Amino acid sequence: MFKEFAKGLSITLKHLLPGNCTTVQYPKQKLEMSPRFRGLHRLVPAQDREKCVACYLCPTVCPAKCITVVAAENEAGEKYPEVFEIDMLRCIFCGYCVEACPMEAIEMTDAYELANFSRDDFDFGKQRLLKS
Amino acid sequence: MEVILFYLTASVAVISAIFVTQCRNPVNSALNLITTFLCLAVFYIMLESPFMAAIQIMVYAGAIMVLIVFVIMLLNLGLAVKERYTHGMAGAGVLAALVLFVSAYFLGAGEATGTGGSVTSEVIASYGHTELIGRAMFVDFLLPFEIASILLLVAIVGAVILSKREV
Amino acid sequence: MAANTETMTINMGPQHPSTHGVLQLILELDGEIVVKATPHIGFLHRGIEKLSEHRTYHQTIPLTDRLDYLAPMSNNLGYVLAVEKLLGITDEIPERVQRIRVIMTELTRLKSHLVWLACHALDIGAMTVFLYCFRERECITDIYEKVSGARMTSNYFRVGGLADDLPDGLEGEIRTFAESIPAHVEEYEGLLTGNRIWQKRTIGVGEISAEAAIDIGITGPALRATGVDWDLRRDNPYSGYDDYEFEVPVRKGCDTFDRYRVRLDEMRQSALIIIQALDKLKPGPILADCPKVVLPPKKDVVNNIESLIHHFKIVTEGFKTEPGEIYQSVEAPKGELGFYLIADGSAYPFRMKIRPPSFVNLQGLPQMVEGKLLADVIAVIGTLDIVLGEIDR
Amino acid sequence: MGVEQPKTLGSGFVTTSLDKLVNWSRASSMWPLTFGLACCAIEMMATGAARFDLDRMGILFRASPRQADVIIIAGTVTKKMVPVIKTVYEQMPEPRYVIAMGACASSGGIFDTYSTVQGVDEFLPVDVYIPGCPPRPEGLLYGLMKLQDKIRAERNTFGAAIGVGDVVHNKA
Amino acid sequence: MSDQVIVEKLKEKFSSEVLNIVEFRGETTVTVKKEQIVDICTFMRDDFGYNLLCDLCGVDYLGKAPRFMVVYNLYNITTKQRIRIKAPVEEQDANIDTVSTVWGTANWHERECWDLLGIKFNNHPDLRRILMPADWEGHPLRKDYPLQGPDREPYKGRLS
Amino acid sequence: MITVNHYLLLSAILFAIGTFGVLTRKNAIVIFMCIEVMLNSVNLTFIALSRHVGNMDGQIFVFFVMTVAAAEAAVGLALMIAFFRNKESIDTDDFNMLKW
Amino acid sequence: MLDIYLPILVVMGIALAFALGSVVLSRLVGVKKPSEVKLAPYECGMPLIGSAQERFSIKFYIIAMLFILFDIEAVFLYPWAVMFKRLGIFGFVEMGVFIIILLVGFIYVWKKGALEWE
Amino acid sequence: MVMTPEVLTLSEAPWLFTGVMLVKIIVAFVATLLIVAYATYAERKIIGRMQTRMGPNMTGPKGLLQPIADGLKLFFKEDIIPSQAHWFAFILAPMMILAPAFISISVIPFGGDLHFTYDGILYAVPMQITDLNIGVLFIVAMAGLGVYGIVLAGLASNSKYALLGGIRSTAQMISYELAVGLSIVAIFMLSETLSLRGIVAVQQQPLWGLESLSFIPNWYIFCQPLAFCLFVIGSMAEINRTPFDLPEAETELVSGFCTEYSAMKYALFFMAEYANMITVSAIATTLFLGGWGGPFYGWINFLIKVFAFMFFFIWIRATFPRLRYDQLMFLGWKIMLPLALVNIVITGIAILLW
Repeated sequence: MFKEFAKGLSITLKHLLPGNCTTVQYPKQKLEMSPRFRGLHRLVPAQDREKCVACYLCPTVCPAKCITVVAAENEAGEKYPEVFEIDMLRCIFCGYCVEACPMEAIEMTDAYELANFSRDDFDFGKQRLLKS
Repeated sequence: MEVILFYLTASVAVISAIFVTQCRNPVNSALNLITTFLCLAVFYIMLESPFMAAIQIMVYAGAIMVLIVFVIMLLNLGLAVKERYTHGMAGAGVLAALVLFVSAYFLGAGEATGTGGSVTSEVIASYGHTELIGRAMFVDFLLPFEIASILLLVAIVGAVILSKREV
Repeated sequence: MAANTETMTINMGPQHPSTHGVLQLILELDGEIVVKATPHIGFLHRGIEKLSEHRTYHQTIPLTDRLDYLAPMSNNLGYVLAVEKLLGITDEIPERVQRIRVIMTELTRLKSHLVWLACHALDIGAMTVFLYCFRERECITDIYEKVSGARMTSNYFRVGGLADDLPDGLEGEIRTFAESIPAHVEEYEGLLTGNRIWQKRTIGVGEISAEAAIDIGITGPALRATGVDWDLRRDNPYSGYDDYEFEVPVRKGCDTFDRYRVRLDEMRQSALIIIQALDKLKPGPILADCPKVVLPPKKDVVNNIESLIHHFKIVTEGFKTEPGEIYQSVEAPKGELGFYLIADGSAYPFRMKIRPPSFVNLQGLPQMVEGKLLADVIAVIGTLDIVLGEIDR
Repeated sequence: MGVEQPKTLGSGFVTTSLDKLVNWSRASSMWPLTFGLACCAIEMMATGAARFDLDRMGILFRASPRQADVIIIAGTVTKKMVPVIKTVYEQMPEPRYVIAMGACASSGGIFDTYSTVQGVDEFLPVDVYIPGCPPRPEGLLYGLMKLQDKIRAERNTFGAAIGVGDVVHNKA
Repeated sequence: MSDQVIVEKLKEKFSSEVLNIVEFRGETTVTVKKEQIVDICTFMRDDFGYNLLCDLCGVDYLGKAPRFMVVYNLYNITTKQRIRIKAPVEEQDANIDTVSTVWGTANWHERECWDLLGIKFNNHPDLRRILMPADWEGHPLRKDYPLQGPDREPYKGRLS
Repeated sequence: MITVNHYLLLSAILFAIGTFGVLTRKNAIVIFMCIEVMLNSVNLTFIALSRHVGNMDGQIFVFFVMTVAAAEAAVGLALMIAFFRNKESIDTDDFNMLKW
Repeated sequence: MLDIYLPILVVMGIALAFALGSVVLSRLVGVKKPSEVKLAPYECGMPLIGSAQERFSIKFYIIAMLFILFDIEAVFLYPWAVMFKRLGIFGFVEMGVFIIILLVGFIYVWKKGALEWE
Repeated sequence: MVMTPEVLTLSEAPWLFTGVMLVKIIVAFVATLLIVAYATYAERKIIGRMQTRMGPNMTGPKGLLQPIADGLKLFFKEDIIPSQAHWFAFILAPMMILAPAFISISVIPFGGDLHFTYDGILYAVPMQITDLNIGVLFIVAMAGLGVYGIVLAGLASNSKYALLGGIRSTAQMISYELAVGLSIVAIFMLSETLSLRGIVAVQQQPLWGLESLSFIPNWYIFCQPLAFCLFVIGSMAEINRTPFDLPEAETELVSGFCTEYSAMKYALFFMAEYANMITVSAIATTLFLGGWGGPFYGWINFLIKVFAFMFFFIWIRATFPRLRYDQLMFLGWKIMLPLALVNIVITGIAILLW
């Protein structure tokens, strides 16, 4: 009985020794995200505008139905999203939109510091998504 | 100094004792009773009997009162127990008090921590109160001491039988 | 009358540190002894079954992640296998896919068991084990993240394959991790198994006989701890499990301690399976050759108009199945996880009934705790390894 | 209309320093309630575990709402759960803060169903929303730091404590 | 014993009860009348060793008659075999006998079925709502129950 | 100067209070506590007088009084619980089993 | 006498003053926004089932009772222990008898199952 | 010339006596408070390290201001007194639990005599607030009073968790009080005094009175190992530390008897736990480890020993699971109590035969 107690105690004591600490001190140190990490969305810009052609595949495939796209046509007759908005609060970061996009116009960055104070702060419109 | 302490403690003791008898809520009564016990412990210290003071706290405040509070919790008497009072026998109480007062009065004043007898303040200081108690208990009062154990045994048996479920 | 005056009804949960979420237990106590325990569930009922009827087969995969959120990939696997069975493409799944699925589900089993051990130990008061377990769990979440992009809700398996291949170099990492598992399990055992207090707290606690367990429908490690040698991976193999050699740990103590040891043994076995699967892992396609079901490769979509149309069709309409009904179950970390799917020929499941192991296992709780002490309730909840996400769905 | 100036202790040096002291203590010792609802609870536990270690920020989980400062709604809030959350929140002493962790708590997330509440802000005053499903532990840490910012930006906290006026919430 | 043999024997014993036998993807489904469901289940358990009731659930085929179907997924731990039994239940006064006497596990499954689909289980020891609050109105898993509940519109994006 | 009379008077007062309580209260537990007050007042007398005459006998007596009080508490309260279980009351008026 | 006990009195005073002071001051400076729910007893967020003033098992009482009786024994032991070397074998036998008699009670209680919880 | 130091008395030098007394009390009190505050910090740090994490390090340098922030925050929190609570007992309870812990400190000797000259007279002042010749009994009595804090907390809160926690805790504390009280009897048989200072003095003699063994101090841990084990286990239970922390067992009873306590009153419970830990460590040091004796200067030895004890308690907490209630009672009544009695008998026989 005492042997087992001693064994337990020695395990904890062993971890007390320096060098066993696994903490990542978050604001100072940050973990490296995997390239596949599904963080905040980003609309991929092309030369002068977004790559997106407003094909509606992403809002269709989105299981949370959090993407709103309103298509329009520009002078050159190209379709583009007049409105492209993601409700970040509702988004479940499943990555289906990226998978579905035939143009590779939407991708997911490794940004995860998204917390904010009010619902209005999660107004991720086209401009914000292009910048992120 | 001692006088102030005496009167202060005495008044606290008396007031809390009155509360013990008068509180509607047994919890309050119990709390007041603990205060009374603590005051008495102070008196014992003033009477150069620190060992008695210690066991007063240990036994009365630390054990008996815990049991009482337990019973209060156990029987769920914590809050607002409706209770009738009788005052019919209050007269007897007053009478008893009077008798005691009178007898106390006729006893005649004298040094509380006396110089007479074999156990003087100096003896206590040099020999130690605990040791004195020990000697008296285990030499002079041997039989009562052993009988006390039988009393406790009986109490254990009695209490277990009484509180067992079958009763 | 005098009999019931000495019981006290207390309410454990939904906000209680050891009900593993939002389980509510109403306990009738006589002193410290539990006279009656009534579980109340449903505080996390999110309507996944109903919601899945309004989502395509493809869109339902993320929902399954959130069933047993400790073991998302096991749920994915169960669901994906169910849909594949419904589609009749079970035999067309490439070997590499099957191997990766096995690796990931076994990692998931480890992940789930680690959280179980962490919480179970914490409930009984050994808080250090909690942190050690989470330390190892972080390794698995890292692997998850590298594979699927998320730490928990992986959403990695697809009907007919996988979302993506394993990234380069991950095989080595998984192997290193799997090889380190026995040493870690030793460490937990060092803190718990031999410890007299732990033994006192678990041996003979929450006993349930094999007959009663089967009657209640308890499955998984909890059933195996009663001496019933039954593991779906071996007995009704799926996803190529018959390819691996592993033992099914069985113990006969029927109590919390044996459930604990069965799970620890399972962790060791899982590590073995992972290593075997890694050994057998060969390059190959990661999607079945079923153009009606799986999305075409991304580079074809951009270059090939046929693929693009195909892509559009699958994404917008989803794939359709034959009408019919199937029941597919997998050995999830907690027991038999079953998906009963009824298809009506559309792209949406007509009815998806999930058979969550915890839901059934939880039914055994009153039997296990009545007549025992209050503290045993905690131990038993811990040992049942319930997850409210799948109980309430 | 005429907005009435809130009653405060003023903004002298002493009151400001006292405010700062109180805010500092509140921000440095936020004790959340042990209250997990669903998936996010596991990430919350992971945040408390060794790698991210909430204890570094002075955060201890408390089981009783009486001793908690922050309630982290980690997971899906169902209609059956609403009264419970309301009660538990009500039983926390002032000042108390609410963090909606994850998509479900913030907005209902993917569960747009009959039994789910579409965001805990329908009945609780949420201070910080953390999107994600579930958010990474760092995301939660970031959210907690946001809350610290918010607490630090409060004014008249000392005044409110001694009964003069209410806490003024400045934008962090 | 193969599934065919079992089904034949079942047919033999309860010839008037068995309505339909379907095999799909290697799984056998037997549809029986609901009246003798307890006897059939006991028979399945005792004579064929289907000692584990994996799952019990209700299905709502809205628009068909009978509207509901109660499904029993059985498993034999010894022979590792599965079989499925279904029993139709009409919409009017939807009820069926409980099998919680046959398998204890049916208790909660049946409660859930009652809760979500409104199928009553006669002689059930404790038929209360299990997942939904006790005062909930309606049975959410019925096809005519809106996904978002009767009092709310579905979420259609931020802008709407 | 505190004399032995002070102590004796005090203990008389406490005793009287205790007696009063015993006689007027109906709640058995309170009565029990009042009895404890009385016992303690007697203890005080014992110790004061023992010191007054310079002899340990009184103190030993107190020791035994405490022992008896403990035994009494154990048995008395057990009785009370036993009674309470039958009658759901600890009112002394309900202690009528011995009435003749 | 005062030499020795005065400091204790002072410590007692300081300790109580500290405890009381911090509680009272904290009560004064704390925000006060009571509500009916807030002041209701905590019950994991659920409405109360029964009263919190329910009774509990008699076993706790038996423990307390045994404590008293053994506490008395301990009280007898202290002066005896201090005097032990001076009392010699006589004292040992004396206390031996005492303890044995009490042990009989203890064994009785043990055998009666008053110390069992199940 | 060596002067024999005078003993400072109240009657001869009242002001000096009072001054010295106040200084001693204040030093001891402040030191205790500081240790209490930083014991919480140390516990979080040490347990953190044992669990491969950091522990507080963001509040102030290295997190050193953490206890102060916690205290201040609790101070400014809303204080809830449940409406159905017995308000007087509810407020009294945290005080009743904290005060005895602090009061017990007053009889513990921290070091040897301190000599100083005042007005041409050399005085010797013991480094102890006061030395009672019933010191140990005083501490036992105070421990007995400490039980009320918990009883009242459980009784007054009007919450089932608190009631159950309070009851459990009380039963636990009194059971172990007994075991502890009996385990130390053997010490008195050897020391023949109840004064803590006297006990330390006895322990400064060489081991078993043998001059040849004078390099080993005559600490009672060597001749009373069983009593020491019983004392340490018993006192761990008495102060509700893991593995005996059932009354506060979060995973069972939410927070046990302090479930309903918020703000400063809760802080007092929190402090009391650590104050009790200090008291118990100090008593164990005095009774079994030779008090202030050792290689360094008096009170430094004392503090080292106390901290070693506290580290041990923390270490245990990081390692062991919690006992169940019946097992706890079993251990207390059926193992520790008989063992303590056996120990007394063995000690008696040994003394008689020596």
